[in-house]
Amino acid sequence: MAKMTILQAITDGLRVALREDERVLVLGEDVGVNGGVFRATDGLQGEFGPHRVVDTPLAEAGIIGSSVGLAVNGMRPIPEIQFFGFIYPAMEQIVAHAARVRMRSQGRFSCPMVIRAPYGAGIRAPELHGDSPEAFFVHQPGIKVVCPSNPYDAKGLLLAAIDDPDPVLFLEPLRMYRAFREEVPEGRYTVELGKANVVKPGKDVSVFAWGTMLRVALEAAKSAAEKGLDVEVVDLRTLSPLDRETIAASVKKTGRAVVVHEAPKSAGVGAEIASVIQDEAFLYLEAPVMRVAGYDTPQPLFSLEDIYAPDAKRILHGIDKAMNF
Amino acid sequence: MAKMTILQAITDGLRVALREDERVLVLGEDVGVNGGVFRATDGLQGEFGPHRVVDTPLAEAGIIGSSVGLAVNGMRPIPEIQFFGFIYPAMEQIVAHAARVRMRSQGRFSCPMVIRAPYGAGIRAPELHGDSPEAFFVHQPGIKVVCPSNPYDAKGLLLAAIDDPDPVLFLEPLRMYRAFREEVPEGRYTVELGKANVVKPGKDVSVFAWGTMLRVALEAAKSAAEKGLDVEVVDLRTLSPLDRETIAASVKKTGRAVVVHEAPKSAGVGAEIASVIQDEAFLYLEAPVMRVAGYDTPQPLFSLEDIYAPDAKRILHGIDKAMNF
Amino acid sequence: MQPTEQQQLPANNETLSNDLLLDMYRSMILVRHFDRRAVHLQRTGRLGTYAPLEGQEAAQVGCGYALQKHDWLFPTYREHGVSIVHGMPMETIFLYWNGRPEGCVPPEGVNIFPVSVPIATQVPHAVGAAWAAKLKGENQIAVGFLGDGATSEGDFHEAMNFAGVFKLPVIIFCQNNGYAISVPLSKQTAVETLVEKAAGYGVEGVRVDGNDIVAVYEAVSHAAEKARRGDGPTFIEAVTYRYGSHTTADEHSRYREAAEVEAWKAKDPIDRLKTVLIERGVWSDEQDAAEWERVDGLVQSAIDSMQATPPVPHDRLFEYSYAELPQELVEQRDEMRELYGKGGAK
Amino acid sequence: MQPTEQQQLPANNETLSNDLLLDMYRSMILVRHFDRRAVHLQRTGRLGTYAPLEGQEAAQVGCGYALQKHDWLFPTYREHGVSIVHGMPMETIFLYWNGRPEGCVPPEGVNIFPVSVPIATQVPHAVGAAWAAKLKGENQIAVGFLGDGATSEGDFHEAMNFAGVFKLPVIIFCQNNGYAISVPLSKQTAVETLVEKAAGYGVEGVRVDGNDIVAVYEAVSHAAEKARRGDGPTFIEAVTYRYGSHTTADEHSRYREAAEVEAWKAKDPIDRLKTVLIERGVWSDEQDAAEWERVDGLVQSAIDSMQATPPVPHDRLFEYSYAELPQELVEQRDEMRELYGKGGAK
Ligand SMILES: Cc1ncc(C[n+]2csc(CCOP(=O)(O)OP(=O)(O)O)c2C)c(N)n1
Ligand SMILES: Cc1ncc(C[n+]2csc(CCOP(=O)(O)OP(=O)(O)O)c2C)c(N)n1
Ligand SMILES: [Mg+2]
Ligand SMILES: [Mg+2]
Repeated sequence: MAKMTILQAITDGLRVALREDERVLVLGEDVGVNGGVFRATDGLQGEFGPHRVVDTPLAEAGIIGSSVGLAVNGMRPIPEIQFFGFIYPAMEQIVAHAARVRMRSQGRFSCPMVIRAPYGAGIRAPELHGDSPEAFFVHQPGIKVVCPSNPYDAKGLLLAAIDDPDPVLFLEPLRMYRAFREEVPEGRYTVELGKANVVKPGKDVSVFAWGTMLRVALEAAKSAAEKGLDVEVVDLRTLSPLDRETIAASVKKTGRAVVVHEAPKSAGVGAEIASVIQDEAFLYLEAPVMRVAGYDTPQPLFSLEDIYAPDAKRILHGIDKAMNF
Repeated sequence: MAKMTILQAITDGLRVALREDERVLVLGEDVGVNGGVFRATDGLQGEFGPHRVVDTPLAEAGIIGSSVGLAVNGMRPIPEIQFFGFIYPAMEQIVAHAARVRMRSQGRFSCPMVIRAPYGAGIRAPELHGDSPEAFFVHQPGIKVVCPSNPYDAKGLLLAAIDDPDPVLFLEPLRMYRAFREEVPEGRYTVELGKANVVKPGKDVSVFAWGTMLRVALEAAKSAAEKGLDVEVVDLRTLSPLDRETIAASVKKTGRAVVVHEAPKSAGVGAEIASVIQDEAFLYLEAPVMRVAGYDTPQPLFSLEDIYAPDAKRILHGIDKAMNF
Repeated sequence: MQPTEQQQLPANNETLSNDLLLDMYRSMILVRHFDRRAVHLQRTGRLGTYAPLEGQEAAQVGCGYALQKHDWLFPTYREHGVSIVHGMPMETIFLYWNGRPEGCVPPEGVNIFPVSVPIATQVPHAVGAAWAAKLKGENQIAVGFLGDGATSEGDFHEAMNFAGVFKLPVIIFCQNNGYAISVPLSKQTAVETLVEKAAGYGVEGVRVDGNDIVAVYEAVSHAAEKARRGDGPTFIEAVTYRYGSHTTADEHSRYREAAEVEAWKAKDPIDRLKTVLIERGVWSDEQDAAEWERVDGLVQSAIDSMQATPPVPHDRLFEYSYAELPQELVEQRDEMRELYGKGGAK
Repeated sequence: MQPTEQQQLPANNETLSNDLLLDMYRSMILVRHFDRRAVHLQRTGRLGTYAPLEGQEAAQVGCGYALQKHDWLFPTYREHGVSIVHGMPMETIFLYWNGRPEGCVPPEGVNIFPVSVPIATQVPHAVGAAWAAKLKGENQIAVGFLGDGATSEGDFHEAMNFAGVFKLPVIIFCQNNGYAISVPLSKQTAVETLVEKAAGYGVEGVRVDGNDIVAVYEAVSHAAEKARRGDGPTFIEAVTYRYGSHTTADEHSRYREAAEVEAWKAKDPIDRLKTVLIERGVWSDEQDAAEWERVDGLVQSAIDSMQATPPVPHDRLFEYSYAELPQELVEQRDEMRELYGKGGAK
């Protein structure tokens, strides 16, 4: 088995899909000749041709809007949004259309597409290259939201998303793109959407995270262990629909929970997870669910990005607050 | 004092602002000659002229984007989005610009504007005329979100929003536009942003609502009273920033809470309020915070809208669940 | 907006067969009658807010006749005319305006996308569907409909640009009825004609008298043939007028003069074709009266079907939100059932 | 994209004074040197990702000189040249590319809006600022900058349309450098020139050789005068080229040939003006060498200032998110202070 980064695993997943299914096409800004600004589509245009890996004009509503038409007329488009913060101009096409095609047409039409977007901050990129507006899409019914934290899941979840008959937003944690390698099987395999993964079992407190924050949470768990705390770390992997069963089981075991994300705290996905926890495990809770998140300010320029994003210290602080409530 | 509907109170508030401050201008689709599709701007173009009450082309990003430029260069634009569900094409201009002008320029520039939008469902309108995506804007730092439930607040909050040095999204509960009349003072007065209002004190359970749902919550409270339950009903009025103090005080008193909104439940504003409650009043909570909200499906066509939106029965059911937990 | 000279040119009706003209004429009558009945149903509380099209029959019916069965339509809320011609049952359209989810579902084999309410958003869909047809090598085209006001939206621009760049088999069909609700064209754009906008995208633009069904039919036929040949997109501006209000919730006298409406009625598309048919000796006033009777029967039976449709089952809210309902939604549905029952039965 | 014939026309330099030409020449050298130093700083780890403009100096400096002090600029990430000319201190720009919030703040009295990263979104702002100027009766204009790729975005379209409809004192200034990152103009639009897009909005369009500073200066001057007269907007396409990569994070050899870059370098805007100045007898190689020395000192001292700036205080994250910090944010700030201290000090 080859060792791959998350980025390579994604390229590999796209290659498998393009090979296996003629209906699949990859489209977006700079995805062709250039292979994407992160090289996620590197080599694919060479292998599959410019009709299946397509450089589009610079127009996100056009990219998503035409993908809706492509999907409805039988294709399986995989549009790329160059950075998650550039998805805003495509909001209407996503929330008013892609997510509603099935319901609006009572199942007569459907809109299978996977919108890929590099996600999160932490690479000293310019403004708006580090936004994390996943909550918008978790709030919108009709579209699923997925975010891998490792190479194996990246490929497996991507292929599952491409198989899914409904639109999926696939968030790629850009700070982790090349951070580490892991064994990734060749060819096709899938990781089921909607299933969280208990990455590190523990009994004292549950930490819920995804994407880049998962690694940071593991770091915090390690420091906590030095203080004698046994932290359970859960990789949510799918943000919509949430795996409420796994979340509840974890908190029922530990009685305490911390949710971590890069987006601003208020009305973020952390609020939903905290609410799910009290819905499902109220009587087990020994402390309020702590939310360790970006502050309620716009994502700052990069000189402040390390202060903005949760780090192990802040997560540990959250764990302490949960433990010492 | 004149008795006015919410709609009349809004028109009156706009008139006061246009009279008092030369920098104020109202712009949007059909706001001029036609006086708005709900007549919220009726008569204003006649009184203040076509340069201050302006019919724009049909382009929401253009309306909000040019309002950003107007505001930055010294005006006080009040753009109208014809229905809240048509705000999606303006998302980028709102979340990537209007909300960030002050922070991005470190206070050198600011973006005082009030974006008005008729909000909520319940009037048998076509699709997308009943969406409630307020959670998107509550999640976005840098913009405030306000929603009155009665004529007095409608005018007072609107004038406070126009005075505010930052952008404010002003949501007008369209089902309530003409539902009832109340005394509304003449001329200028304001209702402070960021302050909730305990509309009906009670001791058994707190119900939090805003806009149209406030009246429905009061109805539910009345039915609950028949069963001997003393429900406290809190009108949040401002959704961002939330009045955490009033929310916490209420739940500390009652020990139980129900949050009501028309938007889908998952990752809605209800999740944030539930999270705030457990942050601030964990030890007082006798039951999980119940969220009575739209279902996690897209807002349906109107034959299903009554089933979709919370009604008194569903709120009562939520109250019962909170009481009998 | 006054009718222009151009629109007073006689239809170049020599080229089309009597049969086709008669068919189109009958369809225009059907569509007009459908529309009037719909307005009336709304006024009498039996239909929700409705968007009338009276005055625009030639633009829509002429367009519909120039297409093939398997072509795609991406309509707005006002495309009842072309939708009926393309195979949408009238009762389905009535159901739509009664807020019924069935109202968006065309019969199997009829490629009509559900009405797009957000302005101009359907134009990129048409472009995407045409792109798919091209990739699949199917001899199929897509038509994206929009109004004059819609040309101001970014989605129109992005779609036109994609159509040009990828040279797609798509027709972007704009009914310029002079108003976006209350806003006249002169406030919508600084150009006189919308067709001027096409050149900036490398897309061929054609402007026709939208009240001349023959002109519309020919323009769309040419554009469709061109698209099928692989020669790319066409933007068509059909200049027309709606006699009524924007929707039944609108009051057009607030923003336009009765005289303007009357001037347009003098160019009525149905009257114009009727005159031609009578001149050709293939139609008479008696036949005309009989035809109005006939379409009344058709429309009435669609209304009857609509009215006979039992209330919508509550489960319909959940059934199609995802291919497979997530657990959370199953629970929400079950709670809904518990509170409100199944609904739907009569 | 090869340089076109049009770009080989000699500058119509007769009309401009030697002083102005010399000033503009010195500014171009300053801007080029600034740009090269910025790229070098990035390569050596002393600056974040940077967007170079080398090759586009004439377009930017020529534009800047044609404006008045109180006019508004709405720049993209690549407008260092025109920003410097309009009064933005170089150290501020350096700070911006080091991710410092001060980097967006022009000195009091300098109307330069913070860099807009989302493509084309600044064009409606320029339109709005021009609208405000018109309403206030100020003799001020606004310039919205964008690239060739940006013309595909809906915001460009909506802004152009507003500019035309409201006849605003705005210049929409497009530097067509042939690429949007890796995507060449031929894949961006089906038309050959961007100026063709203006007509569809009733906006005057002007295309100039963007490497001819005199042509740019004159085009912008005319457009500015026209705007001040109340005669409305102008779209200017300045055809130019960037010699380097899109940003320091990009590698342009992946998508274009070295020969293409060389062909453009033969049309270098600085070389061209230098030749003219030497022909006019107002400049010499010695003066030139001295000038490069001089600007090196200026740029170096900006770099020194940038490097001497103490780290950003953590509170800066909160200070300006609202005019008045909501209670929740006060608490978040306090927790941040508790965990991470004040930051900022050296
Ligand atoms: C994005 C969006 N903004 C606003 C509206 C409200 N609206 C519905 S129809 C309409 C006018 C459309 O005018 P036009 O495109 O000329 O089409 P017509 O109605 O004349 O057929 C408006 C503003 C909407 N449906 N979608
Ligand atoms: C909305 C949005 N989408 C994508 C990007 C990523 N991006 C940054 S620059 C760029 C290309 C811009 O090309 P052009 O408009 O020609 O300007 P140039 O960079 O050549 O000056 C892209 C795609 C962005 N910043 N904003
Ligand atoms: Mg119209
Ligand atoms: Mg470019």
